[in-house]
Amino acid sequence: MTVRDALNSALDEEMSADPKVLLLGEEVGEYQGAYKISKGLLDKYGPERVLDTPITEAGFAGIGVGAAYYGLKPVVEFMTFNFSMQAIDHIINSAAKSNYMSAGQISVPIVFRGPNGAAAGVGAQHSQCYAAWYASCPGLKVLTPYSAEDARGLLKAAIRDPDPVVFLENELLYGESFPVSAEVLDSSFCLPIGKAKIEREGKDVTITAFSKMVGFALKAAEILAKEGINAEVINLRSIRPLDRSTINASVRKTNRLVTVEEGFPQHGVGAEICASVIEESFGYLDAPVERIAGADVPTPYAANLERLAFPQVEDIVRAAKRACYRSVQVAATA
Amino acid sequence: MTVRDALNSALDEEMSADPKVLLLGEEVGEYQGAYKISKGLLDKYGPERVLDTPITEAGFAGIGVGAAYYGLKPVVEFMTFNFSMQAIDHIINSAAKSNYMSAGQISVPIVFRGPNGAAAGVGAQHSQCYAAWYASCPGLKVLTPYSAEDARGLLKAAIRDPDPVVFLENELLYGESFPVSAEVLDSSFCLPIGKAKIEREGKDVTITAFSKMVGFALKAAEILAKEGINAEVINLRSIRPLDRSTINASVRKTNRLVTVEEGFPQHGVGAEICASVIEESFGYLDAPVERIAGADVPTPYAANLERLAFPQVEDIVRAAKRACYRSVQVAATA
Amino acid sequence: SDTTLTIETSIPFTAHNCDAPSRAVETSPSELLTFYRDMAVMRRMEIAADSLYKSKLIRGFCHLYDGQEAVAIGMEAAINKKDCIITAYRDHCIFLGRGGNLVEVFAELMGRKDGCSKGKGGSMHFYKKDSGFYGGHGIVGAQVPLGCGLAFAQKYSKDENVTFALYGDGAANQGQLFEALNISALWDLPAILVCENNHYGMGTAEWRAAKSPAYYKRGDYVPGLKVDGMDVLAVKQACKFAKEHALKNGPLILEMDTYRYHGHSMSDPGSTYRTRDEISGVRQERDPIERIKKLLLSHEIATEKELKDTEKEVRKEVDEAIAKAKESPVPEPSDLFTNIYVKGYGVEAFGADRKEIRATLP
Amino acid sequence: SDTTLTIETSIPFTAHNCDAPSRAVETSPSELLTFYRDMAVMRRMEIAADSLYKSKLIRGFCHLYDGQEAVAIGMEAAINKKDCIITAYRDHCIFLGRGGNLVEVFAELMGRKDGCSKGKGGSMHFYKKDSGFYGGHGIVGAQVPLGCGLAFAQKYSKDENVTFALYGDGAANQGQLFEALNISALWDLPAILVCENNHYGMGTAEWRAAKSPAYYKRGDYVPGLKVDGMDVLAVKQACKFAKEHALKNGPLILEMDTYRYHGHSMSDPGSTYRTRDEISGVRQERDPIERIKKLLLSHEIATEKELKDTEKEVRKEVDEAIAKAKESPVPEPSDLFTNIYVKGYGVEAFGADRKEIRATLP
Ligand SMILES: Cc1ncc(C[n+]2csc(CCOP(=O)(O)OP(=O)(O)O)c2C)c(N)n1
Ligand SMILES: Cc1ncc(C[n+]2csc(CCOP(=O)(O)OP(=O)(O)O)c2C)c(N)n1
Ligand SMILES: [Mg+2]
Ligand SMILES: [Mg+2]
Repeated sequence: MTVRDALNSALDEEMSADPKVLLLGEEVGEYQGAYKISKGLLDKYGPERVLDTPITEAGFAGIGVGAAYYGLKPVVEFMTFNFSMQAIDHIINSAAKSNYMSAGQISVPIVFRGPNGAAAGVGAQHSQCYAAWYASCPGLKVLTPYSAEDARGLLKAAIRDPDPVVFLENELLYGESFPVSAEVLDSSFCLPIGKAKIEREGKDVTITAFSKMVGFALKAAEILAKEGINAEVINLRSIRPLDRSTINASVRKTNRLVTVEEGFPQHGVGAEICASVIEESFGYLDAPVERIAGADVPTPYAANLERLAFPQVEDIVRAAKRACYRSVQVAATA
Repeated sequence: MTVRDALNSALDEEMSADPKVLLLGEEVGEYQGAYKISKGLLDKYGPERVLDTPITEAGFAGIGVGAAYYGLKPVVEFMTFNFSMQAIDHIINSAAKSNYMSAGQISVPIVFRGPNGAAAGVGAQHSQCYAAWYASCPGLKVLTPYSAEDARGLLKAAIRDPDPVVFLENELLYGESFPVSAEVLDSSFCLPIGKAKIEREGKDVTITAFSKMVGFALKAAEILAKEGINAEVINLRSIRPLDRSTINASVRKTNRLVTVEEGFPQHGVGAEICASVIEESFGYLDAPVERIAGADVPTPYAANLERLAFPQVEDIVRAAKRACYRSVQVAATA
Repeated sequence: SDTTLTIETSIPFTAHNCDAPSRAVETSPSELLTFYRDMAVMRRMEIAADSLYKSKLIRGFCHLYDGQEAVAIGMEAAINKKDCIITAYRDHCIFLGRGGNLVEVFAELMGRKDGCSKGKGGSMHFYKKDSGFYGGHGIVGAQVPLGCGLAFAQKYSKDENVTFALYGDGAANQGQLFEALNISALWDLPAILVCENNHYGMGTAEWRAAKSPAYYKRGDYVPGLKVDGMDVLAVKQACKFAKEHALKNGPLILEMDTYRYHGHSMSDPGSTYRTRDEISGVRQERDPIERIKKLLLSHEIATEKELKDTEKEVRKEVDEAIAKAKESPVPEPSDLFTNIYVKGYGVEAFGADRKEIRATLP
Repeated sequence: SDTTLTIETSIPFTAHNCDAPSRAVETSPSELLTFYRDMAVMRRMEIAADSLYKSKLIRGFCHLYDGQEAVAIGMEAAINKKDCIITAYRDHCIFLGRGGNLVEVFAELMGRKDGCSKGKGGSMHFYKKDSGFYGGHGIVGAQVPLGCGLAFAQKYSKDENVTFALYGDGAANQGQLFEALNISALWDLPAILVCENNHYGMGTAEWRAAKSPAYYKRGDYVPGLKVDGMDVLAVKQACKFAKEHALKNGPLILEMDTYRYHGHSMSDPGSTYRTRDEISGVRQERDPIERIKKLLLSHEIATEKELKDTEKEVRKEVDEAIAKAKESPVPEPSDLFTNIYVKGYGVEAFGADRKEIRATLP
């Protein structure tokens, strides 16, 4: 099953199960979604529940939040999360904080979803990862699916959740296929929010990753395995709440940690994971935490530079070896 | 000299030195600034250089950035940085990334300034710290003055700098007075961007802080001194670039680190500092890094809860003692 | 006292892209008496808040509504509690109008447990969802898309109700209003945008912030009505008209010409950007309470003495509420961690010193 | 060939809050020949970009301008390079109009060193600051406040020039336009908002995204002019008028009625939301190049043969530029770290693996 089909089926099933669920955003209806995630939904649920909006993110995100105040369960699609900055005040101030400010009167059951982070060749304004920003904000939940199972289980969980959820997809994963079990295909399937998944068990080094980077981490683990390093790969799935206990338990076992993400490094998810492990498992670490992240630069267009701007499998391999004190090449200066 | 006067005089001097410098924002002119930072400037420089804007952050921030493209040096005041979220796309996508995307053609000499973070009793929507968000973004510089010296020297540096600078003030510091030297009062005075200041030397534990928390850290250091712990207090001054070398040098000396900030903890400045130290000085750390930060909750209004929501001097003292393995009380659950 | 009275509004409505409603407003002696009393309570409450602020029992931002009472009261007279209202930070009286009580107001302002937001929201964040009041928002303009979202939900749910989204003359320039209005018009949402034009956004006179301060026309293709917002009967008539219009035809703008007596918030003396004459002129000629008082006297519905007695009662009511609110305890420390989420999944949340204070989210 | 010709625009201008300029446009044989050639280059360039994209030499988003050439060309004919232009992502032809060359275009599209942004910007981020072209912006609507900021700076600097800020019919609903327009009107900025109405924002027809698709009127209190954007002479006339107006009276909206032949971007076939008949109808009846061709022939300024020759030359020019661009090297790895800042203070910046790749920022 492709991630695209996983998302589409999750939306379809939740809309069919709960008449309060609706979808709004640019091109989600007649065009079937800019990335075809909402294919067929307009036909099936009609224009009252699948709404094409003008290109006015602040306006339609605000309307989505207002509808959630009233008790509906809107799924708001951003064509990409880069454009969510036009609506970020509604995500943070109108959605995340209302339940608290109203002492529980105004809950906000809404999902903001869409592709996040780098795609291919789309340049600096269309490549940013917003995981760290949104996940810094209490009141929000932030989910980052990797596989088809994740996409289905987490999107269904997000829609059913009574709180505002930021759901960060990845365009480059939409077309990827993953094997799924019958359980995953069942319409009752749902994944727990706040729980990471150990995608691969290992004992020598822990690698945390989310979204597309889980695939890279798994590839790195395969390469490492050939060299006798047995890496444990954690698919974070949820950035807020962050599954500190799974991460710490793994590090207490492996004593080594590599964090991987595509976002900017400063104040990123890797930094937080590092701090969490230092706080809870300081004595267990046998090597410095290795942080692999997007380069600290705006995203360049040229393919060769773009490749340098984001983590590659070999970066993860190299960092894991360093963590295991295996010989690695000397640092170069660009 | 108060921080307010320091900011006011810095603006005044830079406007007088360079006719390309101008100030725009809500209430900066006739009202003399919501917090009176721009007092007297309209009278002195006239309505062409001190411009009152409507309450339309996206519009006037975008106009400021466009004016900077052309070569002017606008200082854009946000009444508070909470409202900068309405303009954040212009700060990130229009200002921070343009020089890179244009390979150096379009530089953006602009300053975005205003009070940031918690004030007193203003609730969840008016109390957020944006240091970690903005400082995650390559292309921006992010400064966080504490004292009158900082305020003067860093604002002058920010205005003279050819790149976009986010300048995060603190309302509760505006009225605070600091002694200043004659050098600081000289109109040529300027502080280097990217350099932290060691406010107090010490050998037992390093405490990093910025903005209002520097004062708290200094108070904590005094208390600690009485108990025989000699704390080194680092005033970060610049969050991007972050002065990794000063921080690491200090930790290599003290072997212990407490980070302090008022912002939300996850993906915060403390997490980044922790990661930086783990990366560069892992072997030097004798205790887990202690992170003191805003509580992981939207800011409550009630004074007793608000106090719990932000770091207090005793929190810093307690954390420093823990870092030094001095006995502290047992953890409580709220 | 339930005879029908028909009273003409002070001045005609000015309409944009629609036909103005009649100036003849139906009311009754009892309704007028209620208007008088309810506005007097609001006025008194805000004056009391001013004092509490000055004696430091209220902190932070505090925006008072005195002068604008006719908008809150007139609007409520035309609608019911299934209609929704959403407003900005100047929200105390809107809350009261929706059926909130004085103790909840003062307790919230003083950060106490019995506050309408249990002390967690503060002055700018009052809510009363059970009567259709959705806050209380601190970010200028944000409440307008939110209000259109409420209207969307009403239409989606096939409830025959409307939403009133209130905003100021300063907020009227915000881009998100235009975005929300366009969507509301495309989708025929029962959204009524109420511009409370008190002629200043903080210290900025309307004409300095808006090239076109004709706010009722700013919807361009959306109809609008300019209303004397100091005349409770005009407000009532306009809101009745607006509700009918919105249910049939979609969005509409009501510009309420009103005035705030206080400064913008407690930190603004309110006298540097306008003259004292201007303020006292409005008080003398357009005060909404005085207007009703005159009607009550001229129609011999009440005597001077009776109205004085009402005022005394109101004073007492407010004083008693303050006393009660003062007795309300401050929130429990553990409330720091409640209501972050509806569903917290048992996750740990941290205080400033995470090794000292942490909580499990329910 | 430099005699003055006066030619009537295809259709009259439609004006909002201003007097429309005359339909009689002055031009000359040489100007018409230049128009023809320049538009042919643009057309050919975009078709070539389409092919390069399909052969995977161009990546990511790529938005083509064919069909809309008259806007870029007519605008340039009315202004000079001290006037500023800013646009969205559909920017290749605007760059060319400002004096950029084909090699810079193709090299940028292929991510090469000789690209106008040295391969770092890509299709959506072309600039030519030395001729007043400020990009190339990827965020819908953002370029409009930026353009008003350029106009602000022109006025501030007492330069007697104006800024043209181009945006689409989809972008026209963005709130920030209304914010920027209000400020521009308050400050009398020489800003001309040019709505290139090609009738679709991605797959959404104008009327599905805008309650009022009369974009020239959407400035409300700001004057506007509706222009046949397929008629280069009408565009020239309108832009001349607009520049004069803006210098005297502040902002103005020009709605250019135009059409894009290609899909929204290379990933959109462009045929699901509109009929093939519609597209071919526009090509046959309104094509901007054909229109000029007819004028050249009917005024006997050029023969069919000469125009064919021009076309051949243009083809060759484009092909040669592509060949040259292909020879341009890709950027140096070290360029990853250049231009992040003008002044980097010698700070270290990190690659994906910070222990492997780091650079000192100059
Ligand atoms: C986006 C945003 N910018 C600025 C502010 C600060 N601010 C609070 S109220 C206000 C003035 C609003 O005036 P108006 O809309 O006329 O409402 P009034 O206060 O007169 O009721 C300002 C500038 C804010 N809260 N939100
Ligand atoms: C804020 C924002 N939202 C969404 C997008 C995605 N997007 C890019 S172009 C486009 C359509 C714009 O249409 P229009 O303004 O009519 O310009 P045209 O493409 O027709 O030239 C959309 C939705 C974006 N780039 N920015
Ligand atoms: Mg006002
Ligand atoms: Mg278009």
